[in-house]
Amino acid sequence: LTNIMERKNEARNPFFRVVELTDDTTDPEIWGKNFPLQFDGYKKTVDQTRTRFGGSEASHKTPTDADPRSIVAQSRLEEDPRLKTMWDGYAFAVDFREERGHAFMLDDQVFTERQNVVKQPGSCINCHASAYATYKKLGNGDIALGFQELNKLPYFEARKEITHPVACIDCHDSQTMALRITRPAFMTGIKAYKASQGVENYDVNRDATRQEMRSFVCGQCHVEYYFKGADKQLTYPWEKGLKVENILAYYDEVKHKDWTHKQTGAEVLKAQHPEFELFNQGIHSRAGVACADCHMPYKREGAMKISDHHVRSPLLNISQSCQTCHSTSESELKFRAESIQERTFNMRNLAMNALVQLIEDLKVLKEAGATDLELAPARDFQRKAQFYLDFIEAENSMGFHAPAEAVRILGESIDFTRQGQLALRETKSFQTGQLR
Amino acid sequence: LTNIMERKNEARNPFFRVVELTDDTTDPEIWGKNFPLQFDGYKKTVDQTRTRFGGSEASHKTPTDADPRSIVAQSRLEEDPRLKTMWDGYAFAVDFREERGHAFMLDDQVFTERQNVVKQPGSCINCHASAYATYKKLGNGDIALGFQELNKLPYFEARKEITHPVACIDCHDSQTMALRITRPAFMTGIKAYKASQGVENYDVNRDATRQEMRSFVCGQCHVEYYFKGADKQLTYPWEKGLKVENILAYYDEVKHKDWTHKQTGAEVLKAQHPEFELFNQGIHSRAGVACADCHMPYKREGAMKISDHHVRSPLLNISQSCQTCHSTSESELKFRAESIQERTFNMRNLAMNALVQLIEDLKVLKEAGATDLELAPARDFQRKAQFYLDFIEAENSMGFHAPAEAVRILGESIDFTRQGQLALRETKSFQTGQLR
Amino acid sequence: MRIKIIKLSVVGIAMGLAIGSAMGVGVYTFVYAKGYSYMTNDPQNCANCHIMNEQYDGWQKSSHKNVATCNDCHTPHDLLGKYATKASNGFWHSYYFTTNSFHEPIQLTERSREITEQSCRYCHQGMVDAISVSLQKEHTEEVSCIRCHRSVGHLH
Ligand code: HEC
Ligand code: HEC
Ligand code: HEC
Ligand code: HEC
Ligand code: HEC
Ligand code: HEC
Ligand code: HEC
Ligand code: HEC
Ligand code: HEC
Ligand code: HEC
Ligand code: HEC
Ligand code: HEC
Ligand code: HEC
Ligand code: HEC
Ligand SMILES: [Ca+2]
Ligand SMILES: [Ca+2]
Repeated sequence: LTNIMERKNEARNPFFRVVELTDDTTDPEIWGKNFPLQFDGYKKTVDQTRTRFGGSEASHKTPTDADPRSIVAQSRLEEDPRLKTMWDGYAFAVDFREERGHAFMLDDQVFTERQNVVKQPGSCINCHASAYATYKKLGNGDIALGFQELNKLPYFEARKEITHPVACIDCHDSQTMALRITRPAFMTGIKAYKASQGVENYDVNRDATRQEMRSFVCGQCHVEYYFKGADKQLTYPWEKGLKVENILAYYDEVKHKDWTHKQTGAEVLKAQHPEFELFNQGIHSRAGVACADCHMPYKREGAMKISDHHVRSPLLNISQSCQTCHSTSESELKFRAESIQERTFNMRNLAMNALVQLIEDLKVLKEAGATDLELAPARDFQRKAQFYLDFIEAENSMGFHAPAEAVRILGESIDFTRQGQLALRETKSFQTGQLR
Repeated sequence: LTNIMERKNEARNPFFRVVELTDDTTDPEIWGKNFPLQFDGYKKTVDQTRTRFGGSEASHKTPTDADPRSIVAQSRLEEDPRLKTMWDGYAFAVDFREERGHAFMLDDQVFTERQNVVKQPGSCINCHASAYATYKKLGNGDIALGFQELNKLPYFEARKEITHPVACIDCHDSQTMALRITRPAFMTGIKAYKASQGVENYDVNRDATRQEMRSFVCGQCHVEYYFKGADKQLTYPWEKGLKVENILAYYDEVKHKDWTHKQTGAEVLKAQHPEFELFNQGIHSRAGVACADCHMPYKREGAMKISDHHVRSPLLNISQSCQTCHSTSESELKFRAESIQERTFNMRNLAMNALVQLIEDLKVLKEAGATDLELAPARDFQRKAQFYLDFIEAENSMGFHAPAEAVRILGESIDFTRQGQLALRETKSFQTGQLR
Repeated sequence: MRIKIIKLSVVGIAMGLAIGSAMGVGVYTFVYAKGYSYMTNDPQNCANCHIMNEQYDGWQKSSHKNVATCNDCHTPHDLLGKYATKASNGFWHSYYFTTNSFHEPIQLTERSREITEQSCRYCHQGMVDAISVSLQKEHTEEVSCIRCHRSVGHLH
């Protein structure tokens, strides 16, 4: 199968310079003049189609001045109100929707109600817009510097600095069209990760193979993150590794919390879209398969094969996305993917029910006047359990990217939750009948 | 085209009969005269080599009259004493060893100390010997009848009726060498299972494809089982399906227990080698891969290729067992298999630690005089948790046969255990401080 | 070559009757887009269709490069069957190629799968006699070679 990939990667295609592209050409429309086929695909990311667990559903809303969008993706909070309990006290409990195509990334970020709950920093922009030119501008040519400056700005200040959602220039070198990493947060993050694996001063744009780049460009955004310090520097917590336990250990060490849980007072964490991290624990990544192989499969356009820039759920395009490597029927491949997701979904529900119970127990005892000292162990278990559960809940493949690892993480989440409940039952307050 | 094929087959006479084999020829040595290559492989199952989680280790012992074996496989009870706690009160807590090659199946059964603990029935013989001829003899030609008779005998009576470990005739038709199911327990079991899937009166020897037979012959023994009723009829609990929850539901319905746990008084179950059941939940079986593909891969013998009858761990023979289908290095395949096993092993340990805690809690409260009524819920959770855990512990691939399913089962086992502990903390006896 | 053409046109006409309008397109490409390459044994000719490039490249890296050509594995080994198949493949692939109406990635049709399975045996009979069939069993089923040896002809 590696052979396939090698061969596929050889697929070269002529490229007629209709216009000159420079390192400052941000507008995809201009790039589109040289690469109309890729541009057509790119524009298709406005499509909204739902799959069993992915894609997205177009739900209509009446536009307001505050939020002019007439179509949004379905609300995950309405689909599963338990999420509100898990995130109580955090912006996500107010508005959290299914993600949709790249074309929407900018608007969805600007208009999410999460913006009204807290003042968001410019750091948010890094993954929701074509920020490359902005880095250069704010840093006078030094993107690392520009990145720092962008992070420091308040969100709506930063918003003024940018115009497009992720665009050609964020993934491509304008002269060679080669893939290129443009996100300083990823450069730093992957370097720290490699160091933890014994690879010193790793320079991703210098050292990564082409096949790796086909995943790394996505890993610039589809990852867990937090904002470090007062300057809100966007940081990927990979110093100790990419596994959920490594990341939690990192957060514990730097004493990071995303918020304090409203009902329990626990200092908790929110995991966000760790696609890259989970994917790295799966068989596909071990086998050298890249994000682009499934989400941007090669498709034939007349005489040439190009990468389908309509980035979307592979289950909407199984023949191109899967059958190049798996010689079995589309229905069978769909069945395999969905039974993996089904299994993950069931475990996720077990874990979430358990967590809701722990939160309830903590709440009751807290209101009954249990001391922080008494509640401390259970609160720490909540922090752990919640992060593990959210790591899979927030990951967007419903376990497909690494089936056994996903279920493993959910299993451990349940263990943490239950131990939290047990810890509470050792407390004086419980003995004195507070939970009944 | 099919006709062409058939004609070819008739024309073909792939083996020269040195001796005439009949449906009563049990001695493999005689079959070996016609098929020396397969026989050579068959004899090699005396080899003992250890892999990270499988194979087996030859440990020496001084032969006694009671047990003349000078070499046995390592004791699993010594490797992991928690097993004694889990099985307390059952024969397995006395002697349980790593399984080894087919050549040992008869002796290992005869001389296991489990024989000294309880009087075992003849039913045991079904999977540890060449029983086909014996069925015919005891049933005057009717193997279903002979099977029933064999089950009824006391073990050592039955032992007198047989001479060889599993032999050629147990898997092959003596005239055509076609695979054939000889075990009535499997015929009945698979029929009940197919019925649960909507396939009525399934006759395995009539309806199974050749590829299915390459797994079914193994599924005659590598399965979970129990002895039904006073006549100790060997039965496979597949009426509701092959998944762990289906099997537990069946046992609950027929109110079966294997024993009463010595420390807790719970009516518990012992799972035994459900390789066939777990394998059926995995990707390999979905993809039509059979047991024989990995455990009896084709090997080249001069100008011929034959099935390697040295049935063993595929990780001792990766090139032939895996590489024809997976074009990657041996070390990489070994790594993939072992990381799946590693993950399963860690979850197994979490689950077992939890279970040992539940057993301890139950024990303490029981001794403190808690009533059966109080303990009932926790005891049922122990039954569930223990069966789920044992389903993976007793399965011999350490999760490889179905990686995500194995971890899913262990995760649910943990949930049951912890709920059991929580249930105990709702009891009066606990309130009155018995666990401290 | 002469004989071939005759055989071909016979098949061609038969198909024409069966397929009617499709014929026009088919024949067109068959002639002009070198569909007749099917009539030769040189793999290079298969690659006349860029669509076959992937297999062609794969074949050159495969264990069979020096021992088997495309047609050794994709056409029956009896003469009539061989050219009938070539004609039919040539005709249909030409048709599909031009109309671009085929499933991608390209997959073997059931018929070609059978042909390919047989071709393995044509060369490897000796090697696989022992395993090929569980002998005279009723409703004999062959082992599928390509289930395990999918990539012998061109790496997949
Ligand atoms: C082997 C194929 C494969 C690879 C490689 C892969 N994915 Fe996926 N991905 C899937 C499948 C299948 C889904 C589930 C889609 C669904 O449920 O509709 C999915 C889902 C997703 C989703 C949610 C899509 C949706 O429709 O909601 C995102 C985002 C995603 N993947 C990103 C990535 C990233 C980033 C990488 C690389 C780090 C990656 N994927 C690698 C197959 C793959
Ligand atoms: C600059 C940041 C960024 C980069 C780079 C990026 N993504 Fe995304 N991606 C997003 C955001 C943000 C969304 C959600 C948009 C929304 O919901 O409005 C998203 C959504 C998606 C979805 C969900 C589509 C759906 O229908 O649900 C998929 C699949 C996806 N990305 C895959 C990829 C792949 C594969 C790559 C690399 C080839 C990639 N992304 C690169 C930020 C990025
Ligand atoms: C490290 C990259 C990254 C950063 C930083 C980031 N996002 Fe996202 N965002 C994503 C990706 C990838 C998706 C799509 C996957 C998903 O929704 O889980 C997404 C999806 C979204 C969505 C659509 C789905 C939803 O949650 O309703 C909104 C809204 C959003 N982000 C807002 C924000 C805001 C506000 C911030 C700053 C606090 C922010 N993002 C910072 C990468 C990022
Ligand atoms: C989210 C990342 C991303 C964005 C945005 C993106 N591309 Fe690509 N593009 C890729 C990947 C991944 C490949 C495959 C590169 C490889 O295989 O080395 C690719 C390949 C290409 C190629 C090489 C030929 C091919 O199709 O494989 C061209 C040309 C191209 N993109 C043009 C564009 C244009 C024009 C835009 C903007 C309209 C664009 N890309 C936006 C990720 C992206
Ligand atoms: C570029 C090649 C490639 C692509 C594209 C690809 N796969 Fe795979 N897939 C593999 C390889 C390699 C393995 C590992 C097993 C093996 O070596 O065959 C694998 C394993 C799997 C497995 C079993 C392992 C697991 O993670 O559960 C499933 C299920 C699977 N693929 C489904 C899919 C689906 C569905 C798609 C499309 C969304 C897809 N694959 C796309 C190459 C690929
Ligand atoms: C895709 C390959 C594959 C298939 C198919 C397969 N197994 Fe296995 N099996 C393995 C691997 C790998 C191990 C782990 C061996 C080890 O740990 O050394 C294993 C372990 C075992 C063991 C323990 C072996 C030991 O050395 O202790 C038994 C018994 C077993 N399998 C029986 C079966 C049966 C019965 C079936 C069919 C129902 C089956 N296997 C199907 C690959 C396979
Ligand atoms: C008649 C019952 C029976 C049949 C049929 C049977 N086995 Fe076994 N198998 C056993 C028993 C019993 C043992 C354990 C022997 C011992 O430990 O003394 C065993 C052990 C094994 C082992 C472990 C070897 C080791 O080194 O640990 C493997 C692997 C195995 N069998 C695979 C298979 C496969 C594959 C098939 C079908 C092709 C098969 N068995 C058919 C009863 C059977
Ligand atoms: C349904 C088939 C089946 C039946 C019935 C059966 N066994 Fe086994 N036995 C196996 C298989 C398969 C193995 C190898 C796999 C394993 O050890 O888990 C095995 C392994 C063993 C071993 C070696 C490993 C160990 O447990 O120490 C002993 C001893 C043994 N059996 C004794 C017995 C006794 C005593 C009985 C009757 C109470 C019995 N068996 C009934 C299938 C069976
Ligand atoms: C545990 C089950 C089992 C036992 C015992 C067994 N075989 Fe087999 N045998 C198989 C399987 C599975 C095949 C593959 C059959 C197929 O593919 O249809 C096979 C195939 C064969 C074949 C066909 C050629 C080949 O190698 O694939 C011969 C001949 C054969 N066995 C002879 C023997 C002889 C002689 C003995 C005793 C010394 C024996 N077998 C014992 C399971 C067994
Ligand atoms: C007869 C073919 C065949 C044999 C033999 C085989 N595999 Fe596979 N394997 C597959 C197929 C098919 C898949 C499913 C994914 C795909 O379609 O590529 C798969 C998937 C896998 C996966 C990912 C899915 C999972 O269950 O984790 C691993 C790991 C794997 N194989 C390892 C092995 C190892 C190790 C061996 C040898 C002990 C082996 N395989 C033997 C065909 C085979
Ligand atoms: C006229 C252009 C063209 C030429 C020349 C050509 N092919 Fe094809 N071939 C195609 C197209 C188009 C398809 C896809 C049609 C389909 O899927 O049935 C195809 C499909 C196939 C298939 C898979 C579908 C099937 O019929 O099983 C095989 C095998 C094949 N070709 C073999 C060959 C061989 C061998 C040669 C050279 C002797 C060859 N092709 C030359 C265009 C061509
Ligand atoms: C025209 C004759 C011919 C045909 C047709 C043919 N082979 Fe071969 N094959 C050979 C020869 C000659 C060799 C030895 C090549 C060598 O040793 O380099 C070989 C080698 C092999 C090998 C060993 C090398 C490897 O790739 O592992 C396998 C396996 C094999 N063939 C399987 C097949 C299968 C399966 C088919 C059908 C899909 C097939 N062959 C079709 C002639 C043929
Ligand atoms: C279940 C998997 C499987 C199937 C089915 C299978 N083979 Fe093989 N084949 C193998 C393995 C494994 C080897 C390697 C044997 C060795 O190296 O000793 C092999 C070896 C061979 C070789 C010899 C390669 C060499 O070393 O020169 C040939 C030729 C071959 N197979 C052809 C076939 C043909 C023809 C068929 C169909 C009739 C077939 N195979 C079916 C797994 C399979
Ligand atoms: C040694 C045998 C062998 C040779 C030589 C061979 N093929 Fe194949 N071919 C196969 C097998 C086997 C498959 C089926 C692969 C599968 O089902 O996954 C196949 C499949 C195909 C397909 C269907 C698409 C695909 O890739 O699966 C095409 C097209 C094809 N071959 C064309 C060719 C061409 C063109 C050549 C010569 C350059 C060629 N083949 C040489 C054995 C061969
Ligand atoms: Ca989505
Ligand atoms: Ca063993």
